[in-house]
Order: sequence, then structure tokens, then C-alpha cells
Amino acid sequence: MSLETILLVAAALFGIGVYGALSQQSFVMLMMGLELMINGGILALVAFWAFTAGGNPQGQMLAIVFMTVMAVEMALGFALITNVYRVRRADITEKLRRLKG
Amino acid sequence: MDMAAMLGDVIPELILVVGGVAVLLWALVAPRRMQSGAAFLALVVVVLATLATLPMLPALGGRESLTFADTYARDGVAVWAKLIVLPATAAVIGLSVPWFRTDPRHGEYYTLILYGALGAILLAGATDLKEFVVAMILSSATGFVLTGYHRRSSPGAEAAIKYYLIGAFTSAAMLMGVAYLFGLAGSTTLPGLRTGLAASGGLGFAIGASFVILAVAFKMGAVPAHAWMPDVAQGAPAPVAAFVTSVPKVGGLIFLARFVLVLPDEGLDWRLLAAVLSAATMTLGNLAALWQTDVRRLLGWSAVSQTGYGLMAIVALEASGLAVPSLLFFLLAYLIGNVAAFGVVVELRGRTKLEDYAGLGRVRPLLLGALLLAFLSFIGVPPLAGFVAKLLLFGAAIEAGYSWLAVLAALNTVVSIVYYVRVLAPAYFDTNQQPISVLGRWAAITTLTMAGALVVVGLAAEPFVRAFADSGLLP
Amino acid sequence: MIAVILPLLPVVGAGALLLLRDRARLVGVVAVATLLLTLALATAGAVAQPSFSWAWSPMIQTRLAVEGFGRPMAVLVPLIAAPIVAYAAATEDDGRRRLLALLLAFVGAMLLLVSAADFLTLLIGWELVGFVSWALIGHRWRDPDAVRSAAQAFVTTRVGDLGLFVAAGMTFAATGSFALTGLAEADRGTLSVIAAGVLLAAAAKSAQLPFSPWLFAAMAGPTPVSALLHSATLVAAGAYLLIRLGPELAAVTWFLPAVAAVGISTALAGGVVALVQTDAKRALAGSTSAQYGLMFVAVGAGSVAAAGAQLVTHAAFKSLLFLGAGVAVHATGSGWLGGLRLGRALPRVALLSAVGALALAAVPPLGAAWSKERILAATVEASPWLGAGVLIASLLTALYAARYQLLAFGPPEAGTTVAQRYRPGAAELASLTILASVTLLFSAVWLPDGERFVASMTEGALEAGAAWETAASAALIAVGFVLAWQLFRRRRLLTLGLPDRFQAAAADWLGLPTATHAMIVRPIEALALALARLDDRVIDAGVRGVAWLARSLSAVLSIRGEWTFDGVVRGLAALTLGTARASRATDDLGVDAAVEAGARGVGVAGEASRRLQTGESHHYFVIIAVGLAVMLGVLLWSR
Amino acid sequence: MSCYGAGEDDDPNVLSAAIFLPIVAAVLIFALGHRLAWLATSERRLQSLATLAAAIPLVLLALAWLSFEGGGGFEQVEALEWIPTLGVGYRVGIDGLSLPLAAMTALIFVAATVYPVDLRGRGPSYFALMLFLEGASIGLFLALDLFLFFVFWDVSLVAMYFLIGAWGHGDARRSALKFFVYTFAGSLPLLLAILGIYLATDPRTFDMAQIIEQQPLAGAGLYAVLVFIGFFIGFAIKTPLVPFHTWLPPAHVDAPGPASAVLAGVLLKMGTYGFVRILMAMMPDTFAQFAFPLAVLAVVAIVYGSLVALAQTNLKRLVAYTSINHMGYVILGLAVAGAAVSGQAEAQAIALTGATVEMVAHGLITGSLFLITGSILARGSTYEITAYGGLLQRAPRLTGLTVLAAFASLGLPGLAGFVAEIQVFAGTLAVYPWLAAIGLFGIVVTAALFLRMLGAVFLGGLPERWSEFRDLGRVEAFALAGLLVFVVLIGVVPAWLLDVVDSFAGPFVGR
Repeated sequence: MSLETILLVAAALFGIGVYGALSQQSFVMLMMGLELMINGGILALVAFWAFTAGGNPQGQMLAIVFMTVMAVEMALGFALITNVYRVRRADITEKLRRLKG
Repeated sequence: MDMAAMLGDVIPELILVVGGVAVLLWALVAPRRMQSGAAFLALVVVVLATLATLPMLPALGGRESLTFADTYARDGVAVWAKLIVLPATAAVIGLSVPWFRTDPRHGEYYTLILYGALGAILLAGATDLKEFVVAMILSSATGFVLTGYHRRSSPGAEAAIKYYLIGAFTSAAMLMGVAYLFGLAGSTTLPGLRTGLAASGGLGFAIGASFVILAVAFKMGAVPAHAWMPDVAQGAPAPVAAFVTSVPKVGGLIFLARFVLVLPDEGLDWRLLAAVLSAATMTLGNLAALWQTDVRRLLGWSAVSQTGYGLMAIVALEASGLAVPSLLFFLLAYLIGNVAAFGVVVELRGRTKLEDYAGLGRVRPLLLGALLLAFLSFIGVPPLAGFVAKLLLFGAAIEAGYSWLAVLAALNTVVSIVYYVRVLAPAYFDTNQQPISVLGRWAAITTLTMAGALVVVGLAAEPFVRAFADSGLLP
Repeated sequence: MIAVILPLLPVVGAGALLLLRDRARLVGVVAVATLLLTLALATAGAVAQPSFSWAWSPMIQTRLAVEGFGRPMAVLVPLIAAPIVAYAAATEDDGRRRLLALLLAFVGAMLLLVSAADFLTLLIGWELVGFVSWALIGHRWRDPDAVRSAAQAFVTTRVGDLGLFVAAGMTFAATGSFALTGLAEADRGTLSVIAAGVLLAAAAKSAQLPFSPWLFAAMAGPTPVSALLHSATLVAAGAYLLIRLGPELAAVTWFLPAVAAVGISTALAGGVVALVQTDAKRALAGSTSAQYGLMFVAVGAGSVAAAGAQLVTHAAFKSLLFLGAGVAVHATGSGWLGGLRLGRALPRVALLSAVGALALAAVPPLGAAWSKERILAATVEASPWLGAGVLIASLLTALYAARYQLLAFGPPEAGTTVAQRYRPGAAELASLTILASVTLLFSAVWLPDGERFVASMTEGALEAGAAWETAASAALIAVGFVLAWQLFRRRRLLTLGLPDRFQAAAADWLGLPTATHAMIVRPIEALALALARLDDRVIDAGVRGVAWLARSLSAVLSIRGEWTFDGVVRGLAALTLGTARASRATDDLGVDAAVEAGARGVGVAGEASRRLQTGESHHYFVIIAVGLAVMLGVLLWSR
Repeated sequence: MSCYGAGEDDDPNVLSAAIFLPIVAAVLIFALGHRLAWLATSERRLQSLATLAAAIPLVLLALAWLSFEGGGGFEQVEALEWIPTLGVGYRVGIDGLSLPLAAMTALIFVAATVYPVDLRGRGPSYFALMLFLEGASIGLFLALDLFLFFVFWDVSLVAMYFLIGAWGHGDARRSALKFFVYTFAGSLPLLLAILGIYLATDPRTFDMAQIIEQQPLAGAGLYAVLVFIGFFIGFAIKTPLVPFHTWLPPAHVDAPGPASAVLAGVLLKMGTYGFVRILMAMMPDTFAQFAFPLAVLAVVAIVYGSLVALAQTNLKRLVAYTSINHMGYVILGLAVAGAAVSGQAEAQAIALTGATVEMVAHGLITGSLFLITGSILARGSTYEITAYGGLLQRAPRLTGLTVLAAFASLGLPGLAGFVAEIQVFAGTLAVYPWLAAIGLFGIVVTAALFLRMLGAVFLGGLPERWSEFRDLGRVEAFALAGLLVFVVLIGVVPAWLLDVVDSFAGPFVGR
């Protein structure tokens, strides 16, 4: 297992996430896309930490920070989604086109 | 380096943290009629934080250095960032009081505001990627919630979700970028990056840098992650709009400045990148603002274009002595003007249709005056603060050899006149007499104070320019 | 100091008149008194030769001086003006006060002109004379024709003024001052430019070809106005200028011949016009051009003295003739030479006018004859052809002088009687008499000292003519008279038996006015109109460029359609298409306001960039993705 | 600051007072105009008060004129630090160039303020704007600091925008916007150019006198050219020079009479003033490079302006285009003065003097012409020349003053215009003879078009509809007379003005 391969996997995760975010309409799918992207990031980070940074503790802290970020964002995200669903009965982005131009 | 000394470097931040909690507790315990006491409390917190900041001014003997193991800067720029953000926050609180009076439970709103400000401040001081990420999330998260604060407002919800989606998307990219930078440099602190990156370059590095810059662009509402700005401006509660469209920019721009300076010069041409972003942002913002019929949305787009102007300072960093002063002065002038402009909207109970402003001059001459000053300052008409800012920005760009950017900015300014005048002309020339109901003293006072500040800062620019010129930008 | 008071005095008088209430007698008295005072002052000045200079600015000195040929002119102007003003006071009822005031101002301006010792002052006087003449010709302002004629006269002469502008400017450029005396220092090239300017100015003012027609337009003014501007003021200025500057400019080789050429052609053409004109005043106007033509010839022949003498004598008899014609017109209500013949009706006027006619025809021993003879002598000296021309001219002169007198004041046809509508009052007769006696007085020039006196006054030499020349001209005059008398008896004098159309054309300066109107005025007006249209929708490449940019930008941004990755590719295709469309659009733009077009273009771009904000989050994601790609590109490409 | 010459005299702050008293008055009138009953009730009272305020600078500048020594260099300088970090200072002073222009400005503003106009029930704002604009305009001419100069430059645009938009007629708002955007588009290149020259100074300063001393762009090559272009665009739009003139006619036609009097009389001068004060003084050799093309442009403006004016049937457009023609004379004179020729110092000085006098003369003459058009519109409610005729019968005063102004404008000797034009042409003939020859053409056309206008409007038969046409009121007549008196004074005894101007022009061209 070399750094490159892991980075490739990470990139793949990220890419899939991006594609999901771009192609999907449903909020849930979108969130999953974002989730994947973040995971790609975390994976890349850990790989770097292990291979190049030589176990620099900053890396671990960073990883923790990343996970917190993920948690916070997801929590917020679903809160906002439920709210917009309550107000607008919207579960896909298509239905939110009032603010435009 | 002992803990106490280090804590001494972040007293204002601590005050905000503690204060935020205090406000939250108040909001939980206080009965409904006392909710607005939270506002007062928050105001006190802000004032205390400001007072705690003053002694850190280099001019007043504050020493400039990195602290907490090079993860946080207490240099002139960071101090001034606080001194720009905190008054703006205070003003926003002033605007919020009458706006939320009718809202039964809104104490925690002020906690969010305080933490939003804290996020911007931390971002402005961050010299470490962890710090950066945390600050970004703090500021974004509060921003999302504030935008959707009116739970029953449909545009509010829509704006919030859109703001969130773009934020999440870019922050995901940010994480990837941070990971790469850490991987290449083997360190997360900016000084570490400088030494670590000096050797490297190449694709990985480019990915790292651009992903991080993208995230910052989102925070500032710069192309390509600008789309949320008009939506938020239109959908969010007016005071929140004033806050979210301006305060985060302080953190974003200043961190960007710190960040690009550690990128190796012989590596990537970050100046060009910043110039391109600046050009695209100001142009798109102005063009899109041209035909808006909703004043708030118009302000949102103009906020985008303003970010573009601000980026000119980044382009000139270290190539012109005017760069740092122009950066700070721009932020100062812009925040004042933005709060003043949104203040008028607030005072008009959030009236936002263009035609609602016709004949404003006859009924509310002072409000029109405030709007006029704000817009003229955005355009850059002397002797208002905005003019000095533009002067410094243009000067910095020209000195840095980016005259084309200055010329483009000039052309954009001409375009911007048109949409500002589209609001002002009917407001002044029309003479319809129907009374316009307003929100009340607090908002009016705040707005007029801000408008007055535009004149004062413009005429008495010397102390600021001098101080800005003397403040260091670490690392 | 006199030098300053001299031109100011009449102006002050004019001001006084405007303050007076319009009481016919008083006004007239004041006016005439002013002129007499001026006359006395001028005579004193002519003797004392005062001069006065003052600084405009540290760089510009102006100087007034009664010197050289300015001396006789200074005397002549008020001398002639006084009787004319008296006549005007007596005859003109509508706006008398304004008319008299203007006439006085006219005299003042002319005096300023003749006492100018530098180009700047000269130019000032020159243009003021023109301005006052505008006001005078347009005196009957309710009549649109009068207004138009006034404008024509002013503009035409102003074309000439440009010559003086150039002359003044070049003098300053060459010598660093405007002084007339500076001409000597000017180098050849400059001097010939100056000469050209002076000739242009003089020709225009003195109604030489091709400017002559404005003199007809000037007829729109009341009779006294014509009388004054034909004799001693406006028209005289041109000849005066040449007489004053001729010697200095003679250094330019082509100058004198050119002057002579202009002069002789005008003399002949004017003679023809005067001969075929059927309107009394216009006939006289034609003769004016002709007579000034003779002065030009004299200058061209190098004898300013003769020219000067001619100018002075002509002033006297031409004003006399005009006033006479005025009376005739007044009497019959029309100037048509076919319907006058007031010999019986107005015997005294006829008699006085006859004096003028004889002078015009240059019958010895009148002063005019003397000057005419000297002119002939000088020209024969210069070139025989010129001499021949002058001889022909004097034959024409004799003819039209006789024709005019016979048709205007000749014996009426048997049986017809002119209705006695009007009898000239004492004032009119008096002024006529004065002018006639002045004309007669000038005969004194034949006296032994006349020669020297004229020479000293004009500061020029004179050579006596050979006997045969005198004889020849005398013979020609006789021939002319006889011919005229014969035609008169045969009732052919009015038409000279010419076909009407030819006569009409010839009488109207051989169609010159229509020509100039068609060839100069119309084109300029057309051009002006065209430019004005152009200006209303400016086209200038630069701003169109902006329009183009804006529009193509808009075309680029206005790409709709689903934003997916291959959508971007389609986008690129659409971009090229859009650009093409945009450029075509620019051509369609055609000729509407460029600035507006630019603005509109930006506006369109604005619309377009709003479309970018579709409101759909995943579109925003695409934008971000593309932007990110671009950022990466910039970073990588820039290394 | 040694370069201030013989300034520093002991009755200080006259100039600052001239700048700021009207502005203070403006603020007061704006604040109290509606509050104080005795003002709000009577517009007449308000107007006379405003006129008094507007007259203050005139008096002060007259004092300054009396104590003016004309030693060359700036006099009566008042300087204080403003933004020393950037080398910005509040510096005002006078020399032979700015003093006449400032005085002319004050005079025009008095006439414009007292001139009757339809206030549309918002008198206070109107007079406040007028006074504010007066202060700004005077300040612009007195400013000795590029920063200050630009401040006044932009501020005056804003004020004029509101004047046109709120009290104009026809499509006023659009014209006002066009004016604002177009001239602002001109002011930004100006700003960039100012920065360009500022960044070249060492030590960094906006102080005009120091920049003139330093000549920072001497031999700066392309950089200097770019800066020149920036200044040129800025000033050419304001002047305006063909082809940058398209904002002028609509702005004038739709502006209220007094406003267009100010616009033509004062604001246009800011452009030409900038040409001299900044371009010629601070980068002479670059200017010399472009002197000839500039002269050509000027001649184009002269001929073009006069021809287009000739074809106008709208009284106000006609006057507007003659302004373009006259500004052409000014630029021609400046180009000649700045040209790189040797041994013509005399002619160049006279050309510069002429150009300066033309600025003043055009201000007074065209100012009064625009006021007159305002009065005519107020009575006849149309600018169409063909609609009028024979007004002399009903309105001798109006006619007399118009004839005077018109002939002054077409350059009749004895009036101010001639004094300027003859000097410009005398100078030009020495340097660019052929251009001068072409330019002279404009003089004839101007004569033709004014005579045609006079004939069509005031002479000939009186149409029935104007049988009740009112002559000028006393106030109007006085205001116009106040301007035209100086036209005559300058025309008959020019020395008092020419001496002052020459004290600047002579040394400037090194005579």
C-alpha cells in the first residue's frame, strides 16, 4: 500500500462525492455526496500523516478537527433541511427556485 | 511560555466566548419580556471585548507576535480586525433590537451573533490550518443558523439551505486542500508551511492551495463561491444580512493575506490568481446588480462586487506599501457602509421593493441621507471613507504593476453608479407623500451613526491610515 | 489726448442721444452739433498729429495716432457725416433716436479705425464698423428682408475680417508686436501672408469682386445709411487700409499687381452693373464698387496719392448723389429709374444732383476729374493695358453717370406729370447743398499748391499725366455724354436695348450672388446639417468597441441549458456561436448612439449574468467546480 | 515649503472662507429651510438669503484680488496637514490662473442663485445644492493639492447631478444620469492618473507645488504617456472636447437655466483648468509630445462645434454647441503654449493668456446666454427658435442683453470674447499657422449662426401668440447686467485682467 494508491482512493471518494453533489436533486443524496467528499479529505489526511508527516501529532489533531467539522456540518445540514421541508415542503433542490437572478 | 501569558493574548476572544455563554444562559432563564435584555448583555460583552483589545494596539505598546505555538497571531492587523468587527457587531446588535422585539424567544440570537463575530476574529488571527478550519466552521455554522433564524420565513429557509449547501461543498474541498498542504509541508502552522512548502510545488501543492483559497472565497462571497451572497442578503433577517454579508469578509480577506504570503514565490503565481478572482468577482457582482428590483438583493450583489475590490489588496501584498493599509481601510469603510445601508432597510421595516423607496426624500430625508452616503461611499465619492479605500486600493494595484486591474475596477465603478442611482433617483426625485412607517429609534440612531462615521472616517482618515500602515501582518 | 477723445466724442454723443427723450428737433441738433465738434477736433488733430498709446497687457501695446492718410480721413468722416445726419434727422421718423445714435457710433468707429496705429486697434475699429453697419442696415427690424440683408452684409465683410485677423496675428508672430510700423521687419514669407490678408480684408469691405453683392444687400437700410457707408465710412475702410499699408506691402512682388487686377475687374464689372441697373440706388451702388475699384487700381499702380484723392472726392459726390436719390425715391415711392425724371418736379434737387453726376463722370474742373486723371497717369505709367482698362472704365463712368442723372432728374416725357406728393424740406436741401458745395470746393485741388497738399496728406508721390491722356479721357467723357443723350432721346437709355433676361442677370452682378449662395452658403449649411445629424447619434469606433465587448460577453453568459460536465462542453460551442451572434448583432447596431449602445450592452450583460444565478444549488456547484478548475489552471499554467 | 513663493500674508484664511462659508450656508439652509417658518413661507426671502451667502465668496475673492501681488508662484497659501502619511494636505492658494477663474465662478454663482427659477416647492434643497456647488467649484480652482482637487472635482459632479435631475425639464433624469455616469467615467481615469503621478513622486506627495518642482515623470517614457492619457480622458470629457462631448447637449437642454449657466460657465472650466494646472505644469515634456494632435483636436472642435451649432433649431442646443466651439479655442491656445518650439515664447505666452481669458470670458458670456434661454423658456415654454420672432417689440431689455451676449460670444471687439480669441489666434499663427487658418473659419460660422438666431427670435414680425410676451424682470436684468458688465470691462480695458493672467502665463512659458 503506497501513499499514491491511498490518495487515489481518497480522490476517488472525493470525486464520487462531487459527482453526487452535482448530479443529485434530493437533499439526502446531496448530503451523502458531501459526506463522501469529506471522507475523501479525511482519508487523504490520514494517509499523509502516516506516510509523509512521520506521525506528526498535528496530523492527529487535524483529523479530529476534521471529524468534528463533519459532525457539525451534517447536524446543521439536516436541521436546515427539516426546517425547509416544514416551511416549503421541499425535499429536492428543484423546489427552491424562488431566490434567483 | 506559560499558560497565563498566552491566555493574556486572547482576552477579547475569551470575553466573547464567556459572554456568549452568559447571553445564552440569560436567554434560557429570562422571561419573555426580558428577552431583549440579552441584547444589552451582548452589547456589554462587545464593549468589554473592544476595551480589552485596545491595549493590544501596537501604537499603545502592544507587542506583535505569534502565540499558542505559532497558531495564532496578535499582530496589528489582527488587532485592527477585532476593532473593525466588534463595532460592526455592536451596530448590528443595535439594528437587531427593534427588529426582534416582536419575536417571543430570541435571546440566543445574540449568542449566535457574538460567536459569528468570534469566528471572523479567529479567522483573521489564524496562522494555523487547524485554527483556520475551526474558525471557518464557527463563522459558517453561526451564519447558516442566523440566516434561517426566522423559522417560518420561506425565503429565509431557502437562503439558509443554499448558503449551507455551498458552504458545505466548499468546506469539504477545504478539508481536502488542508490535508494536501499538511501532507506536503508536514506542518499545519503557516510558518511551518512556509519552510515546508519552500521546496515543493506541483499538482498536489496547486490542489492544496486552490482548495483552501476556494473555501476562503466562499467566506468572502468571491467568485466562484459567491452565489449565496444575494440569496442571504434577500432572504435573511435584515440585521443578519447586514452581519453575514460583511463581517466574515474581514476574517476571510485577512486570512487569505496571511496564507498567500507563505506560498513560495518561485512556485505558483498567486498574485495572478487573486487578480483573476478579483476581476471576475467585481465584474460579475456589478453586472448582476444592475437590474435588481429588490434593494436587499441589490445590496447582496454589490457586496459581491465589493469583495472583488477588496481582493485588489491581496494582489498587491508585499509589492506595494499601500497593500495592508488599503486592505484594512477597505474593510473598515465597507463594514460601516454596509451596516448603514442595511440599517436603512431595517429602519424601513425591511421594505425591499425598489418602488417602496420612491419619494423617500420627502418623507424621511435623514434616512435618504444615510442611504445616499452609504451608496456614494460604495461608489467611492470623496470625501467619504469609501473614497479613501478605493484610492488606496487603486494605488496599491498600480504600484504592484497590476494597472489593468485598477482600470477594470474603475470601469466597474462606473457601472455600479447605475444601480446605486436606480435606487437613489426615485428616492430623491419622486415626490409621493404617503407616509412610510419605520421601526424606531434604535435602528435609526445606529444607521445615522454609521452614515456619519462614513464622513468622519473619510475626513479624518489620517489616524487610521497611519495605524494601518504601522500594523504588521505575521507571519 | 485728442487721439482718444476724437473717436470717443461721437460715441458719447450717441449715448447722450439715447438719454434724450425723442424730440425730433433737439435730437437732430445734438447729433449735428456733436459731429461739428468732432469735425473741429479732427481738424485740430490733423494739424497737431497727436498720438496716444496704452498697454493692454505687458505684451500688447496699442496706439492711437492721427497721422499719414489718417489725417484727411479724420476730417473727411465728420465733414461728410454732418449733412447726412442732418438729412436723416429731418427725414427718418421711425426710430429716429436709435438711427442717429447709431450713425454717430458709426462715425466714432470709423474714426477709431482711421486713427489706429497698430493692427489690434485697426481690427477693433474694423469690426466695430461692421457691427454698427449691421445694426444700421437692419434698422427697419420688423422687415425680415432687412434683417437678412444686415446679416448677409455683416457675415460677408466678416469673411474679409479674417484676412485682417491673419495679418494681425502674423505681424505679432513675426515682430512680437501689433504695430503697423513693424511690417518693415517682417520677413518675406510672413509679409506676403500679411499682404494676402490685407487684400482680402480690403476687398471685402470695399465691395470688390467677388464680394461686391453685399453692397446691394446694404440697400435695405435707410437712405442716409447708404449715403454714409458708401462714401466715408464702411466701404471707404478697405481703400483706406490699402492706401495706408500699400507702400509697406509693395515689397511683396505679387501684391500690387493683384490689387490692380481686383480693382480693374471690379471697375469694369461695376461699371456694367451701374449701367444696366434699373433701380436708382442700386445703380449708384454699382458705381460705388466701380469707383473703389479705380482706387484699388491706383494703389496697384503704386500711386496711393491718387487713390487717396479719389477716395476723398468720391466721398463728397457719392453721398450727394445718394441723398438726391433718397429724395427722388421719397417723392415717387419707388426707385425704378423708368418712373422718375423729376427734373421739373424737383428742380433744385436735380441741379444739386447734377453736380454730383458731373463729378462722378469726372468732368473738369471738379476735384474728381483731377484725381481720375492722376489715376490714369499712374496706371499708364505702370502698364499700358491697365491704362486702357481705366480709359474704358472712365467711358463707362461717363455713360452711367449721365444715364443716372437723365433718368432720375431728366426732363419728364412730354405730357406726363409726376404727382407732387412730396417736397423736400429746408434741412434736406441744406444738406444737399452743403455736400454739393463740398464737391465744388474740392476743385481747388487744381490750384498750383493742390499737388503738394495732396502729396503731403497722402504721403505719396504724384506724377502729372501727359497731355494726350487728359485729352483722351476728356474725349471719352464727351462721347459718353453724347451717347447717353442720344439713347435718352430714343427712349432706349433705360434698357439700352438689351434683352431683359441678360439685363436682369447683368444688373444683379452677373448672377454672382446666386453663384456664391449655391457654391458656398448651401454646401456649408448642408455640411452643418449633416454633422448635426451625425452628432445626434455619434458613431465612434472606441465606444462601439465597448458595445461589442459587452454584447459578446452577454452572449457568452446567456448560455442556458442543463449545467452538467458535458454541458460545459456544449457551453464552449455555444460560446463561439454567441460570439459570432454578438459580432453580427454589432453590425446590426448600425448608427445609433454609441455611448447608449455601450450602456445598453452593459445592461444586456447584466441581464445575462443574472441568468447565471439560476436559483438551483447544483448549478452553483457546477460554477464552483468550473471555477475551481480555472483556479487550478491559473496556478499550474502560471508556473 | 519654499516653492509657495511670496504667499504667507497676514490676513489668512480668506480663501478657505471663500470655499467653506457657502458650504456652511448650504448646510444651514438645508437644515433650517423647512423648519424656520419665515424661510419656509417665502421663497423670495429664501432666495435673497441664499444670494447673500453666494455673494460672500465674491467679496472675499475681491479682497484676495486686491492683495494679489502677481510675483509668479502661488500666493496667500494656506496649508495644513490632512493625511500626512499619504502626503495629502489641505493646501489652497492663488496665482494668475486660478484667481480669475475663482472670481468668475463666484460671480456666476451669484447671478445663478439670484436668477428666478421654478423651485417646485423644494427651495431649500435647490439653494443648498447651489451654494454647496459654489463652494466646491471655488475650492477646485483654489486647491493646491491633487487629493483636494479630486475631492472637489467629484463632489461637484454629484451636486450638479441632483440639480439637473430635480429641477430640470424634459427627460431630465435620463440626461442627469448620462451626465453623471459619463463625467464620472471621466473622473476615474483622472483618479488613476493622479495616483500614477503620486506614486512617482519621492517623497510621496499630492502637493501640486512640490510635484511641479519635482517633475516626477520627466523622461518616464511609456508610464508618463499612460498617465497623460488618464489625465487627458478625464479633462477632455469634462471640457468637453470632440468626440467626448455627447453628454453636453442633453444635459444642457434639460437642465434648469441657472444650472446650465453654472455647468457651462464653471464646470467646463474645470477640464481646461486641469489641462493647464496639471498636464502642462506637471508633465510638460509629455504634453509637448502631444501638443500638435491636441491642437488638431481643438481645431476640429472649433469647426465642428460651430457647424453643428449652425444647424440647430433648438436655442439651448445652439448655445451648448457654441460652448464646444469656444472650448476649442481654449484648448488650441493651451496646445500652442505647451508646444515644443523655440524662440516663440512671446507667442506662446500670449496664447496661454488668451486661453485663460477665454475661460473667463466664455464663463461670463455663455453663462448669461444660458440664463437668457432660461428666461425665454419660462415665458415661451419652448426652445424652438422658429417658434419665436420679433420679440424686440415686446421685450427690448431681453433683446438688448441677448444681442450684447451674442455678439460677445461671436467675438466682437470691445467685448471679452475678442480679447481672448485674438490672442489665441495671434499665438497660434506663430506656432501652427495652418491650424489657425482653419480655426478662423469657425469665427465666420459663429457670426452667421448668432445673427440668424437673433434675426429669427428677436427681429422680424411678432407672432400673435407672443403678443403678451413679458420683458425681463428687474432681478433677471440685474443678474445679466452683472455678468455682462464684466464682459464689456474686459473687452474695453482688459489690462486689469491681463496683467494678473500674464503674471502666471509669462513665467509659465519661460518668457
